[in-house]
Amino acid sequence: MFKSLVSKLNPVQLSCGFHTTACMNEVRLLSRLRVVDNSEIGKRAMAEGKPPKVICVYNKKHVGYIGDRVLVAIKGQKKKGILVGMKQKQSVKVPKFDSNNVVLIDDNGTPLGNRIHVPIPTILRTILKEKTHSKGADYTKLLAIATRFV
Amino acid sequence: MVTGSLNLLRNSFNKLRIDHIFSRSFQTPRYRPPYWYEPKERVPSEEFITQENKQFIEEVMQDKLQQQASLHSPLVNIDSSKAAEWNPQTRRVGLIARKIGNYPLWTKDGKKVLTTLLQVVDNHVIRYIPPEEFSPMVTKKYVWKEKNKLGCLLVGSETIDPSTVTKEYCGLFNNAGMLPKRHLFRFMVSPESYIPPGTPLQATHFRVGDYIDVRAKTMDRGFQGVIKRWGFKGMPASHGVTKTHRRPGNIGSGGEKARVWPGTKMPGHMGNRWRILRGVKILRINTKHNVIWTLGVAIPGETGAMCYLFDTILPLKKHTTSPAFPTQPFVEDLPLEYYDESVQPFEEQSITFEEN
Amino acid sequence: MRRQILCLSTKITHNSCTKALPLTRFLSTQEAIDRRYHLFTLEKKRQLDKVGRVEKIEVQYKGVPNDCTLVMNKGISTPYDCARHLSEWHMDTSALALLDGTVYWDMHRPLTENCTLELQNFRVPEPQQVNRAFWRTCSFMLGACATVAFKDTVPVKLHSFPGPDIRSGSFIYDVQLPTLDDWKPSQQELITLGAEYVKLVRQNEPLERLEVSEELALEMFVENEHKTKQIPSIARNHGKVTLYKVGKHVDISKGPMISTTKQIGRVAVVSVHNLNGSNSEVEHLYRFQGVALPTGVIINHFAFSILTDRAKKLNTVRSPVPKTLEHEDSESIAMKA
Amino acid sequence: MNQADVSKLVSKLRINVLPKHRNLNNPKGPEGRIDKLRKTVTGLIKFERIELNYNRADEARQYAERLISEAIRHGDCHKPTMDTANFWLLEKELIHKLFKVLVPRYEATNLSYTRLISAPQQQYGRHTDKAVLELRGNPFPDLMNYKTNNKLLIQNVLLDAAKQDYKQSKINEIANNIGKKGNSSLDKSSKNIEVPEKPTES
Amino acid sequence: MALAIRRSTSEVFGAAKWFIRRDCRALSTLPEKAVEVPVEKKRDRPVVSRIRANARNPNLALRHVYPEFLPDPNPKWRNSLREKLERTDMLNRRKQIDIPEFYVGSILAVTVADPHAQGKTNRFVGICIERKGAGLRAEFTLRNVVDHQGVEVRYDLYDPTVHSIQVLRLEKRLDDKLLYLRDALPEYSTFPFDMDPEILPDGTPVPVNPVQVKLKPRPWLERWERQELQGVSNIEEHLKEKDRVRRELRKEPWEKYDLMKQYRKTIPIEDQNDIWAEVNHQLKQLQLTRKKVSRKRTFGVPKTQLG
Repeated sequence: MFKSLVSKLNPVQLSCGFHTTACMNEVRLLSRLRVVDNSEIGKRAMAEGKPPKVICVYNKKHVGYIGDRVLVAIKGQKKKGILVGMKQKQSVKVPKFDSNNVVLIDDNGTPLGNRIHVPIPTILRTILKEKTHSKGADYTKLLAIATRFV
Repeated sequence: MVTGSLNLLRNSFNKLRIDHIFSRSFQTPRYRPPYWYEPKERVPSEEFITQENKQFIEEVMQDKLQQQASLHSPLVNIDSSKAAEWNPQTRRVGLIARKIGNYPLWTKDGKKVLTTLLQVVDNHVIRYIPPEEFSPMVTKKYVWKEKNKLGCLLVGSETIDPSTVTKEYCGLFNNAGMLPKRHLFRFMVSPESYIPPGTPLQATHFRVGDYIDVRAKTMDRGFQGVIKRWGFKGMPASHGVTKTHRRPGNIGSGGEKARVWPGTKMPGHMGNRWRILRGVKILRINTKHNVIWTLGVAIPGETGAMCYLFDTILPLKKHTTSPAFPTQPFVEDLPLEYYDESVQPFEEQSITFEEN
Repeated sequence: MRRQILCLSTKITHNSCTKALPLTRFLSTQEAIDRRYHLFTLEKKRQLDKVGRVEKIEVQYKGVPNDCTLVMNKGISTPYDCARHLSEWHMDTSALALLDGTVYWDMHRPLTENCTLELQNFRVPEPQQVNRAFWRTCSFMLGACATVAFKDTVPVKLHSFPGPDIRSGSFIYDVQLPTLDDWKPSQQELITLGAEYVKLVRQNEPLERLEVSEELALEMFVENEHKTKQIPSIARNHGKVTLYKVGKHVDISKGPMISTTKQIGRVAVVSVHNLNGSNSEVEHLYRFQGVALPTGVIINHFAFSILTDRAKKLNTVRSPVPKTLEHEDSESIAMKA
Repeated sequence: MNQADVSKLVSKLRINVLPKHRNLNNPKGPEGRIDKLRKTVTGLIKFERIELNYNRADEARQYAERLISEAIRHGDCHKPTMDTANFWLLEKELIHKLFKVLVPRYEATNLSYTRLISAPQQQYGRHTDKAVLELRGNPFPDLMNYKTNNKLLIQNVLLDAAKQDYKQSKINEIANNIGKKGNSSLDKSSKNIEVPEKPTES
Repeated sequence: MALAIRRSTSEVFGAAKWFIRRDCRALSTLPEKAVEVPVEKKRDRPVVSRIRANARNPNLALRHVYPEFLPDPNPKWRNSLREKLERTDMLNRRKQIDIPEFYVGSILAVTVADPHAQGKTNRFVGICIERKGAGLRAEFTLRNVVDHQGVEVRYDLYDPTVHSIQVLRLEKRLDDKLLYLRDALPEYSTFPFDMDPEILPDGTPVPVNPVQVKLKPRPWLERWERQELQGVSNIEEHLKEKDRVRRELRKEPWEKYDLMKQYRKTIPIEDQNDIWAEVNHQLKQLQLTRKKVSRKRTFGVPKTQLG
């Protein structure tokens, strides 16, 4: 057993094998998120250890970025949410968080909860304002329930 | 006796009448180097010269260099009223520059932009060939006839040790009274933007905010497969795929098309080709070191590669007002740096944003 | 033939004011060269025939690849023949022979007695004598070049050349061009002269040496009044005059000279100066100047241009005042320098 | 762009260093490469002149140069340097030679410590580029036969004469210039004298 | 032997070489050179090795404080003029704001102009976990835990939107990079935003904080056990036998002796001396002016507090 392990881990084989770069931590299909507002469904899902799973990212690239709308499967339901903090590498002056954070919203852009208990990036303010159109959903309500910006 | 026979012959020739003249069609050679071209490389050989004599040769060379440096630009003497006016159709001379690296600048709204630094090293006009005399090599069957023919302006950059190149090559520079240069390039210019040989060209030939075209050789990447060369996707790593993970796959169909179509993307040599990047914006100019900062990092070639700068031909980015014409004469007290208005100079205070 | 006679007759009519000169003075340059060459070959043949029965001498060769002893013919074999026994490299590169460690001997001069032999090329540790022989040969060749280069209508009279002084920067030949008054060669003419020189060099002729009696020498140079004036003073010591021949050109020189013309490499005829200002006795005297390097020596064109620039200046080694002892004197002076 | 490593200080090598190392094909990977080079460096320090493949010679040369420069910089009382020397020199008596023979030999020199000369190639058949790697100041006869300092060669005689002539002409020119300047200043002064006269005329 | 090292001229040097070689004859496998050079009188002036003299330059200590002034060592990207222009730009920026001396492990407060924020400025406090990049690309990363959420922000050192960089606590840690704080317990990277700056008295060396953090149980972001970290205490607790075996297999003990690898990563002393000679004077000037200004401020501050 041990011998076979050693022979498998021979550095010669490894050196020409697979790459070992750090993972990208991207938000894409089926990645798990952390709900950071105090909506009932979100709180229960996190408490049960069944965090929501992304089933659609509403942009062309299918890779989520700060302020992107996602569809998540949470406790057997489909809910929409907005990404408010990312784990992947960010550009200069944009904060990078230790987890991928999401705030659940309904179709009109109104958050399901009434408080966000983690800091959210200031750049979100501009992004959400840009995404809000007069006739569509109003996402800026989310900013109103934020407690802290970094 | 002899003269008599000669006379006979002459008379008989006189009676001949010439009706038709045939001439054999003459084909110009396919490859003909430009006539200012001279072989440059010299085979170095052991010369058995003592150290003192080498120093002496070096000293003579330095003296010549000094002599060259003390040459005044002939452009100063030109009367500005006599010189032709610039109009959007005229073509000015360009510059030979060396790419010396990239570094970031910040714009006034706090954005970081990467720039490429181009150093204009020791550029001098070597020779002018007016349009009537200029007959370039014919490489294509059908030659585009230009309405207003252009003259050819030969520009050299970077003085080198004359003993490293051939005598013929050095002879090209004798007219301008220069030591030989490492790089020679021909710029097609309209006749009114003629510059007398011996004129130094500075980075201030262009202005900040102008757009330029940059011609350079791309990085040499050697023989590459289709994934790197053409961005093919390759084939899956698993699922029964054997020995064909990075291969191009099918390259054509059968029937009448059962051959490789011209232009099919295949593996081959990648890079080391001349490419032109058009419409590059100039953000900053240093007049002391003759350095130009251009927006973006897409200028072909690695650090230290040579590139040629022209006024852009993109219709929307062309000059609208007259640039320095025919070139910027040498002036003593220019400001050290020119910045585009979008760029934040490092000497200024930190950026603050106003509440709307 | 008819044309030559015509030419001669026109010359006679042209020079009719100087009646006193005999007819032989009016040989054309080419005819004079042919005549001299003919006399030289006759004399050489006569001297070779005089050797008679072949005697053997032992020549001890020193140098690369190894020392050896060669048995040669007395009075017939030359150092060049010894080199032919060794290798092609020896034939091509050796310019002078050093006999017994003291006597510098021409490569094409027959050996007369037992001796040791060292072959000298241009890279030997002490190349002074080889360099001097080279410089002397260059001057000699410049004379040959000057006689060939002009048209038939321009008579050329060689005057003399001083001993080799390398430090002066150029080799010289003084030539009288009686019909040209204040001639200044253009750049193109200088290049043509240089091309003629190179043509001569390319012929790869050996430089042959011959010692002749004073009378014969006078007979050979009968049409050249400068040489006829100089010959008695040269012959005063030994009664003999040393002549050198390359191709068809024969001239007086003390020697020694290098082996063949091929050993002259890069060469440039740089300038021609008019010496009339300094000398009143010889009219229309021109000083031809050039600079050259041996075949094996390659220096870059920039360094060579420094040398040519310097050689353009008038070389004032010795103004050609017809002193009697010129050859010996000037050489000794040059040696001291 | 990466930051330079500041934890260590190294002195500059006097040879050309390629931007990237050569892998020197080896089944044992980087460890095998270093092992190979250790043998070569040991051989170089021991025999002072060795002949081998060019690529390997060039790599080994860099390591040898670094080893000697470290030894010169730190001397033999520096523990890490001693460790390095111990690692690179497989025969332990050579460590003594490195610090006691080579360090004094190269301490005041301005040149590189080694020389790499490409060896003549095999005429027929497949060949790899060979090279001779040697320490400078070795006791063997010189490989390159430079005779550049013979002043008596004809080109040197000519150039030397030209040099003297050039210097003489320069001195003359300067002397002339001084004379001219004196004259011109005189002229100027005379002009200055003339200038005030004009208003009086007007 | 020691005497021989102290000679200067080349002839004496040759003699010394012979002298030494004679002594080491047993060690050397070389044929002895036959020439005997008479040993001249010793001179008092010692041989000053150029290499050693260069290494003694006091300016070299600046490389720890201002590592971004050294260019990238990759020779493909180096160009003396570009580096020079870059340095002048950096100095110009340093004249505008005070970029203090700080290290990985120091706690910083950075105020930037932020067009997205409410008051158009944004302040962040955190521990510096990484410093990288050369020249104007130099950047550093701050990490903090806010509301039980780990946050990291990357800043460009020479960004003109940066209004101030304040060092709250100047110290070093045991490692060059503190990326393992991402996997450590949150209390090790929690710092209050209203922290008071701790001022070190002048002339004291920068203290090294010997704290060893505790890692959370696996999974981790990286294989910390292979990196020979000093600042982690409980790494062995979380390892299985197979990890230890892999760690042993992946060890590269020869790396330490790969002299050329080190050389390719660093800027040689001779090059550094040129750079520091160029920059040093201006940096000193800047420091002096800053000191004057700060002294004025310290006199001014108590009044406002009293008021």
